[in-house]
Amino acid sequence: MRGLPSARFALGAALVCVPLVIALAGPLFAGEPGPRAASFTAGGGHWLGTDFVGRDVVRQVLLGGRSVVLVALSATALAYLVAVPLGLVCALTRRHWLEEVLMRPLDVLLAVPSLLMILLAAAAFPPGATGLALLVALVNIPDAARVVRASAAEAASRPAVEALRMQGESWWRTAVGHVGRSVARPLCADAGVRLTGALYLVATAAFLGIGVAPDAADWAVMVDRNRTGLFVQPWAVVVPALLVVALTTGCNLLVDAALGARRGTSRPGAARDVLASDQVKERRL
Amino acid sequence: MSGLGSWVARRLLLGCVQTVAVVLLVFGLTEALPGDAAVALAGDQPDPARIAALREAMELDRPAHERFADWAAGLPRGDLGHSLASGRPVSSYLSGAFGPSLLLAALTVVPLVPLGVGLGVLAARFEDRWVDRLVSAVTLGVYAVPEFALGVLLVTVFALRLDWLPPTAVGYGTDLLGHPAALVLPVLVLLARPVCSLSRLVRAGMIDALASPYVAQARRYGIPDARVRYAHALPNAVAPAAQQLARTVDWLLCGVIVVEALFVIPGLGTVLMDAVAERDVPVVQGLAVVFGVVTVVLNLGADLVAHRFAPRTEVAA
Amino acid sequence: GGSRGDSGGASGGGTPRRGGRLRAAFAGGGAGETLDPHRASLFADVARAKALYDKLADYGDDLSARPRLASSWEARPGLDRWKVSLRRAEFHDGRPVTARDVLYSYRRIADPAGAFRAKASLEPVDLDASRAVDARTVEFVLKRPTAEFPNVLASFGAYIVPEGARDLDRAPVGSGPFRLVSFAPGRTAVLRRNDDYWDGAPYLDELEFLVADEESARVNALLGGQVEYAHELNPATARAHEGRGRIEIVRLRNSAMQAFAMKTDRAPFDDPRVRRAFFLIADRQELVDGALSGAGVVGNDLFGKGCEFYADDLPQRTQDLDRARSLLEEAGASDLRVTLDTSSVAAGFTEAAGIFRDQAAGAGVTVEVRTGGKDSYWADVLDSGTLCCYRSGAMPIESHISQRLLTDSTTNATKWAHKDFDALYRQAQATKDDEERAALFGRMQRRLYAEGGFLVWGFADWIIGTAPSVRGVDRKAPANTLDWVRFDKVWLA
Amino acid sequence: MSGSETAPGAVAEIEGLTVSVGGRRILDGVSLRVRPGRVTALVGPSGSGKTTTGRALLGEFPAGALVSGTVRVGGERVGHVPSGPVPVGPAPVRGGPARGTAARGAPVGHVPQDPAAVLNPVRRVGALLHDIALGQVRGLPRRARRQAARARVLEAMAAAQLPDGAALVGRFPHQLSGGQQQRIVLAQALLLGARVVVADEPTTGQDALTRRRVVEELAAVAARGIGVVLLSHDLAAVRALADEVLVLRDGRVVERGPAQRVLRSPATSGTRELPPVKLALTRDTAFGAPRPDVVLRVRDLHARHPDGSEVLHVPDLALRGGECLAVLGRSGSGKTTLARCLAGLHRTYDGQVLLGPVVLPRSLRDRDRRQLAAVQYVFQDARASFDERRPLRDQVARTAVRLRGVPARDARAEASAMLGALGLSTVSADRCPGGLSGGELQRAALARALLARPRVLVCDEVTAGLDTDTRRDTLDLLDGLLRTRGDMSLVLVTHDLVAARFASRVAVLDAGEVVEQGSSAEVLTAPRHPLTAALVAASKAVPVPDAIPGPAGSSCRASEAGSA
Ligand SMILES: Nc1ncnc2c1ncn2[C@@H]1O[C@H](COP(=O)(O)OP(=O)(O)OP(=O)(O)O)[C@@H](O)[C@H]1O
Ligand SMILES: Nc1ncnc2c1ncn2[C@@H]1O[C@H](COP(=O)(O)OP(=O)(O)OP(=O)(O)O)[C@@H](O)[C@H]1O
Ligand SMILES: [Mg+2]
Ligand SMILES: [Mg+2]
Repeated sequence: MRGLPSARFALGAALVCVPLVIALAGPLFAGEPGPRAASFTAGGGHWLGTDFVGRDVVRQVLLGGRSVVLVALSATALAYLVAVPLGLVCALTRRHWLEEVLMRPLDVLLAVPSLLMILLAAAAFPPGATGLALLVALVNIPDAARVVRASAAEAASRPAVEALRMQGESWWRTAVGHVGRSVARPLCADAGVRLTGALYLVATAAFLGIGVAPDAADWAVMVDRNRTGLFVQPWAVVVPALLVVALTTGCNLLVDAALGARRGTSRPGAARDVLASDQVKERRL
Repeated sequence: MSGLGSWVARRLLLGCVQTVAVVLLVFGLTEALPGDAAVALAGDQPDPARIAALREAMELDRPAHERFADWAAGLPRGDLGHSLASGRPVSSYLSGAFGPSLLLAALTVVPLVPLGVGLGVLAARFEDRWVDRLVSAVTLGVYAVPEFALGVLLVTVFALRLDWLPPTAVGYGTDLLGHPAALVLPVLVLLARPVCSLSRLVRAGMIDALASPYVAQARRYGIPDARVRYAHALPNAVAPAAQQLARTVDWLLCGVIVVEALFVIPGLGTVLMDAVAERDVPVVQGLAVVFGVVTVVLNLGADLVAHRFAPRTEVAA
Repeated sequence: GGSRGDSGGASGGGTPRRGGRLRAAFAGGGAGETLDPHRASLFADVARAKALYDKLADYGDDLSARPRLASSWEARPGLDRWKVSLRRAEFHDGRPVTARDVLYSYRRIADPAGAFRAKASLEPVDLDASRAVDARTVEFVLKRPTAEFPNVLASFGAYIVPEGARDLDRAPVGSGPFRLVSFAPGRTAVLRRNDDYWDGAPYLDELEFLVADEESARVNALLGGQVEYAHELNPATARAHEGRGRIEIVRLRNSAMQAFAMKTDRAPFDDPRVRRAFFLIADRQELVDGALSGAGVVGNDLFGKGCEFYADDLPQRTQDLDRARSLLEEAGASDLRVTLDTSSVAAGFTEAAGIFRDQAAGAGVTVEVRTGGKDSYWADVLDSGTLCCYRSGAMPIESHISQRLLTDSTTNATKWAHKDFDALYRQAQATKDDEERAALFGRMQRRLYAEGGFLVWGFADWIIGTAPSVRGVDRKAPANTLDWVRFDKVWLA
Repeated sequence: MSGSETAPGAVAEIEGLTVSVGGRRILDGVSLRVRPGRVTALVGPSGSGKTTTGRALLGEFPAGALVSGTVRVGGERVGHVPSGPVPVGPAPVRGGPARGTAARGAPVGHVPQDPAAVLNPVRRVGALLHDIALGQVRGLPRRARRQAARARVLEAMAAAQLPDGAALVGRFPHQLSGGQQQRIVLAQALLLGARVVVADEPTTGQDALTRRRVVEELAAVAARGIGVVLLSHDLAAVRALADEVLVLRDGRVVERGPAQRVLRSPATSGTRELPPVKLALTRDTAFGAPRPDVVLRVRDLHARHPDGSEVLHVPDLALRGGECLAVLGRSGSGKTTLARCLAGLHRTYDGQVLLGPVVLPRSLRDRDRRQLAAVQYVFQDARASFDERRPLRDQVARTAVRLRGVPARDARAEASAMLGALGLSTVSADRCPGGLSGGELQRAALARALLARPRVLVCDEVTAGLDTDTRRDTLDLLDGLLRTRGDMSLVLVTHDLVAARFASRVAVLDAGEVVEQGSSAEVLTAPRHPLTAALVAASKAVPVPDAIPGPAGSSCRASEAGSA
């Protein structure tokens, strides 16, 4: 790796690794479900106690990563898959009507409380992980599209974009390859926090009966459902919450590190960094 | 500026259309939900005869479009209709809940902007050094903590252990201003996540701006550091942050359900929850009008800001 | 009189002391809350109604009717005419409570336009034929013999309001222990002691009902000294604070039946062997420990543990998967798949569904849990689906049967329709002798135990938290009975 | 400020500065001394390291550069130097809280080659000026400060040849012409009152009249005791201003000494080609070979800006096949606007632009590939027109891929060839734009447009940042293309009257109006409009304050005159 801001990178990697490994490998080690104990008890062979329905928290934690990683990540990715082109179209178009046609309906969606949306989905969707990912994505699209548009508007009107157009460059390359890349940093920052939001939306939805089961082994659902026992058996909330925190924090730190590294290497001539020679060497390792 | 003026006018006009769309959509959604006010009121005694009687009493047996038309006809007179559940005017629901929501939103936004911007600027200024790492890690960590957990934590520590602040605002009703101490914890909980997202957006924008030649020029020319950061670099990070801020205010005004429930603050979120649970369509519609207007106005504001901070867009070919 | 229920289980001892203001936090119904006692449906509504109004009778701890505004009742031999005498009592505006008020109240409830909840309970009464014999005597004419008529007088929501009262939501005038001072729907109601209360003036000067929907908010408010009484706490919360001295935990036993309701009129549950197999699948202790967090007792597939006429001589059912499996095989349903409807409408529902799903897997039954919206859950599961989570508050066994288990019952969630069973019920209602009646109820319950549609796996505690200074809170009365949320007997030490 | 380390009398000093990036030495042992009140000029071919040297005085170096040597400003070390202590100066030492503090002691004024880059796109141009001025009026009572600051700003703008400053301070950078942007940045430097001003090509992009005034102003700056470092290809300006001249070639100082000596008698091979402008010698005919057919026609064009102001009115203008049309005019007169209208980059206009018989869509987004390829535009601000994250050659090659359907591989080869013909090595072309000099980028921008094989090539100041040799080569190349590719015509937006002389026709713009149009010979030798006359006069008579006697000065003028 070329001179990534190593400390941040290492921290991010470490933070991501723990939850990711548990999420991916956990189910292999979970084993068969043991008999249920009373809910929210500690001890009795349960390292981390039992959860709200008397299951072993360790086992639930081992099982609960996959859906988090899959649903939340895919929902966030999906939201951006739609929001980025949409936001970029609006930032790049000179046709006001097109922008209005695309953005105003999204504003309408924004004004509808997400609770109502989720309730409706609960009634209309057959519960399923895909449906849930779609729903979480849908709730996030209007918001994400606005952020994309706002950050891209300036970049989209620079002479470099005019030059690309003059070259007959395809819309996709201009928008995503150039404008998108120039605003990658705010977008990544936004996506990072949105991932966290998506996680907990999944949990809320689960409670209302959409997507994963309300007693599913899922970290976000665990955090939500075990909260009543917070004072009796905190581990059932604290451990999955810490894993979620580690996952999202780690993701964000990694993205930050990657962006920092990109800036260091990809704009070599920006001629604004004063570097001691030894620093230079370190950077070029 | 005539271009801008007509743009705003057009957006406001569109805003009216949008609000109508929001109301229609919300009406449709609420109607589409299984059950109606009669079923909801019947609760665990779903005696079919009684439900039928309730339906008749609430005029729910009339077609949806007729009820909607009736409700809409009252709008020009400022009449938002009457609640199905209690028969009280919807406007009394809204006016009662809007105060607390507005107060909370205002109290949250006032420190939110300086805090979010300040932290973002601070992190960007010390990019990749321990300050930044600390700010980044803390903001991300806090953001990943669900609201209820943060609320419970704060209440446990500051209200129940240390006894510095009241744990809830129960019993204070709408007179929250009379009990400022009760607002501290809810505002802190409300602040936590928006501060994080705002500061991350500001940080991201600032890092690019601080590395730009125009900031280097301002520095070189001896402009005080703070002024360089806030007056010259920050504006470049404003556009996405303004969007985020608008969304936050929207969220604050249109339903901070968890915090309202946790601290017993009778705001719009609670009213919405109850009204949806009761399928109290007129109340939900009244709320939709409020939410529609709030969203339209906030989005317009955010777009104006974004427009101002991307002045070059006006000349795009 | 039935006002002595508090003597036994008052929380803390000492002589009652007058004065003070008690703040009680309840989960509420938002801005749609009402003061109209006939519209009351939430616990908060009922608690307020109870403080402002009286019924003619109310339920004792064993769910038998105790006289309240009625000082006594007496049936004609045919059990279809009942004479009820009223005690001397006054409304808050000084008018005496009369037979005319009683008839006005009941007619108001029965008015179809009002669609009041208690209308169904008053169904046996022929209100047109009933009359006021004198100022303090009412003669009720019934449509058929009803031995348990006092239960009707005690039924949920059958409050007595002054004749002609219309604007009950804004200006409530009752005969209850407290008078209204102010009311803000969804937030607060302030009440003051009614010094002229017939059952002895309350000890408290003032009573304030506060609304806090979130359980943790009620607990926090209680812990933080913002309220003195918090209604409806979680078992986990109770465990966290029980015996710590900061707050008192009051567990009201047998308050809520927890069950799975099988629709007996459709496959696969139209086969009694399948129902019996399901009875044997349930590990009730695991359900109580898991879904109720241990705050409750196991059930025996019968409603009304602790109630009058409850058949507690029947053996406690336990899990027997082998037997269940063979029963299913017999019924030709070895690879059975059923959908279990649940919802977050009541505490423990989704949990119980998950636990039962796992238990059923042990018997080779695949249970698919379907989580539905909570606002229309009860109406949804009344007619559709085959298996659902069910719960019921305390009520006399007779009411349970009449509301849920007769061919013409309005909320027959198990679709239990058997002419002979209906006949047994009618026979019981026509039997004046208590013992004979008990025997008849026993027969009905044995039938239900053997092949009924309710898999009653537990009875949940109702948990209340109070400040240590609060005394006089009854510890035995199940929710919905007379001594539950009875603030006129509570005092502050 | 000890000053002890600085050589006596020097306000800034570079000693043995070597900068290498990626193994290539872009500066090699450069030493330089800036004395108060003196003008030190750096000249040399494009890419020779002038800008790099200038930036070193600001403490800035290319990212990833290995640097050795010393840079001192006002006695303080600047930057990194191996043994050096704290990096000081305005250099953005990452995250350093102390950054900029030392800069306040010894700020260095900087007028960069690409002024747009240092103008904040989201702030009005007056903002920074005002902030600088505020720092200088701290002594005044609070109320008077604004007033005083404003007065200073306007004064500085006037000094930087922006007399209508009041109207311009409220504009955003993109609302200014290239020359106006440059003068705004110059005004910043003037306002700053720095002890050292690094002026990187301050006269490019300015018309002859303005250029003369700018030169006068820089002379006045020096007269105030400020050390000026002038990096320029504009030998006339150098001659007029410089006290000492350093000639750079491939990062090495090949010649240094008093201006008169260096410019007159080249001592080394480095300056061999320097003084004489050889254009005159190589060319005796006009550019291209005009044919009678009209390729491009502008009809009744009224161009507005979004704020509603009309900035351009062209009743009729025709471009014939194979011809070169030069567009002249003062800075801010609307030349770029005209060029952008042709290119489809400025669409708020009434009237028509016809390509042959076809009306071109206003916006280039509505033009099809053939139309796009047919009219190509070379941006005035070349640096801003490139994506800073992609290697230059890739960007250039895309034109051929997109507009001519050439396979990617061939396109890259073609791009290399074209860049090579313009004097850009493959090595530099494989860098990102940040790694190239201003002149190099300008040529790359030209190459990018040429790869489209356009029928009309609109060049906006393509030669402005080039040294004489490169400029000549570039013009030669264009001329060659005009001749060999019979279907190409050229619109040359320029302040360079020498170049304009080789155009077949000339159009002169003044305040958005075409005031004169005709064959170049006519217009430039016998101008009818007073503005044209003034421009011609000004370009001929570059002011020579303390006249540099001898053949050096005359040779330049003679050659220019001779070409007419
Ligand atoms: N977006 C804009 N809004 C308002 N005025 C503008 C805008 N862009 C340019 N102008 C003004 O239009 C005039 C013409 O600008 P243009 O860029 O065409 O000048 P130019 O002749 O190319 O000058 P230069 O030689 O300095 O590049 C200038 O006075 C400029 O200030
Ligand atoms: N970051 C970098 N990496 C590699 N080479 C670079 C970098 N920055 C500049 N160069 C090279 O260094 C040389 C000197 O560049 P500089 O900008 O100093 O030239 P210049 O004399 O100002 O040229 P011009 O007259 O064209 O502006 C150029 O050939 C350029 O390609
Ligand atoms: Mg240069
Ligand atoms: Mg121009």
